[in-house]
Amino acid sequence: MRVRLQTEPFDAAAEVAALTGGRTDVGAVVTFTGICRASEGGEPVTAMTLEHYPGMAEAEIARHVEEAERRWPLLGVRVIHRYGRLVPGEPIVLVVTASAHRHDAFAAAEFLMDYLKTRAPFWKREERPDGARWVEAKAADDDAAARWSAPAPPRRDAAAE
Amino acid sequence: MRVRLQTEPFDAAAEVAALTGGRTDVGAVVTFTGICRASEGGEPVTAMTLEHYPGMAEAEIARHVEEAERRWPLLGVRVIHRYGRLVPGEPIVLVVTASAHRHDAFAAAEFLMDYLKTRAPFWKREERPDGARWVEAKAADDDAAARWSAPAPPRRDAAAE
Amino acid sequence: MKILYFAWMRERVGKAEEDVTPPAEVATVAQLVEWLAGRGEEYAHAFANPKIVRAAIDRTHVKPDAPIAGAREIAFFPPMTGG
Amino acid sequence: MKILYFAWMRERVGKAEEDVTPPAEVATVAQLVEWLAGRGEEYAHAFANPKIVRAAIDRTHVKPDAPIAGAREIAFFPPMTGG
Repeated sequence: MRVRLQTEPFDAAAEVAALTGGRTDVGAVVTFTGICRASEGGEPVTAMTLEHYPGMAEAEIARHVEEAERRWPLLGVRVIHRYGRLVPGEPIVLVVTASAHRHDAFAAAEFLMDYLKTRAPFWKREERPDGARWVEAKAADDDAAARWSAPAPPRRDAAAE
Repeated sequence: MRVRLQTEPFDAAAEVAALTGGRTDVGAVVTFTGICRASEGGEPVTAMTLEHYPGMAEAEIARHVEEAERRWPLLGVRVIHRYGRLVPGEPIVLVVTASAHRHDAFAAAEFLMDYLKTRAPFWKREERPDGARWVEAKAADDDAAARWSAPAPPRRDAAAE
Repeated sequence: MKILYFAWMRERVGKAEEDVTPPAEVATVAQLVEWLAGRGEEYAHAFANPKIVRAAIDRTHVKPDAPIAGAREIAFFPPMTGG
Repeated sequence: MKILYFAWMRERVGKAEEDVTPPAEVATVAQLVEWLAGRGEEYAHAFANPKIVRAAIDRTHVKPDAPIAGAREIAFFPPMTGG
């Protein structure tokens, strides 16, 4: 399964091995791991609960994986997003992209993360010493996602890599 | 050691764990793995030998790690580059960057890879069915490295992440 | 049709889902929001700022002018904060 | 001073390193390249295209006009292909 939503932790190394094991066409693997932090905007965070829209979240992420595959010549993709309660230090999200050349793997991983931040139906509720509150969406994340809205960038010539 | 040159394989998961274990300030970890491919420019490659300049390679990479730390607020960096003979499917290079926010980790990892490709004193010799030959430097790699030569980009406001 | 609420909209409405049968003149998402907002104080609170309410019909993001005819499941939620 | 050669420059010169004592008028990297290229066919071959030869003095990249005075170790190599 290329897209997985789960409460349990993930094993990034196992996902990379599953994408690259036994093949010799992959030249670049980019792995992004998002981790729960103990502070946000200078204020302490003691835990975080991730709510999601079951069914839609999987479908929405899968659509973005397909879009990434249309934009860049990828040889493998994995997206794992956890939900439920997480404490600081715990991993939240994993994106792995594999391609022949590094620029495609980097771009696809950034694209997927920018979209996960703004379009995947997840909502974070932070527990702070003075109570819990829902995290507000950030304009910077919308801006980051918007940069991909232009027509797909020209593919780099693979032979020139 | 943040920069290591070695003949033996590396363990990306162990490097990530060393950077993130026991801390709760890291929100984003980007890992890049470069892998030896079985073909280049449409022609088969049966193996590759990486020659390097001992002493200078370590120093040159360490300087670029320091430059990355000046440009982005990083919480950890690892660069491991292998040398010697490698066959297709074997990992060549590992870059790990850790930061509070994803854009900094992505940018620093791309910066380090672009510089490794063009400024670190390594030379690849490919073995092909019709003989061995030294890999020629690619203009696309010089172009990729050149985009970092402008003054350091403005840091994104961490609170806006 | 089935209506789902997520995050603080779920908390404000006081339920995660419900079945509703809006009158025939409720044709778009925006009209459904207006109709739901009139169903009581908890709904008025949840839909107090329609501009930041996001909607999905049958698990696909839609805009306020999307028609709701034929929809089986309509979800309302705040801007997303995943990743 | 010690001269190092890497990759195909090492192969063409036929050695990885050597100690040389250029005459006093050889003051820059470019002048050293010219002097080395005159030492024999293998050197002429290695330095046939000075434009693509890269140099480092004491393990730091330098340009052709860099002075060599005081250098302990000067390395010559083709454009790098790491990563």
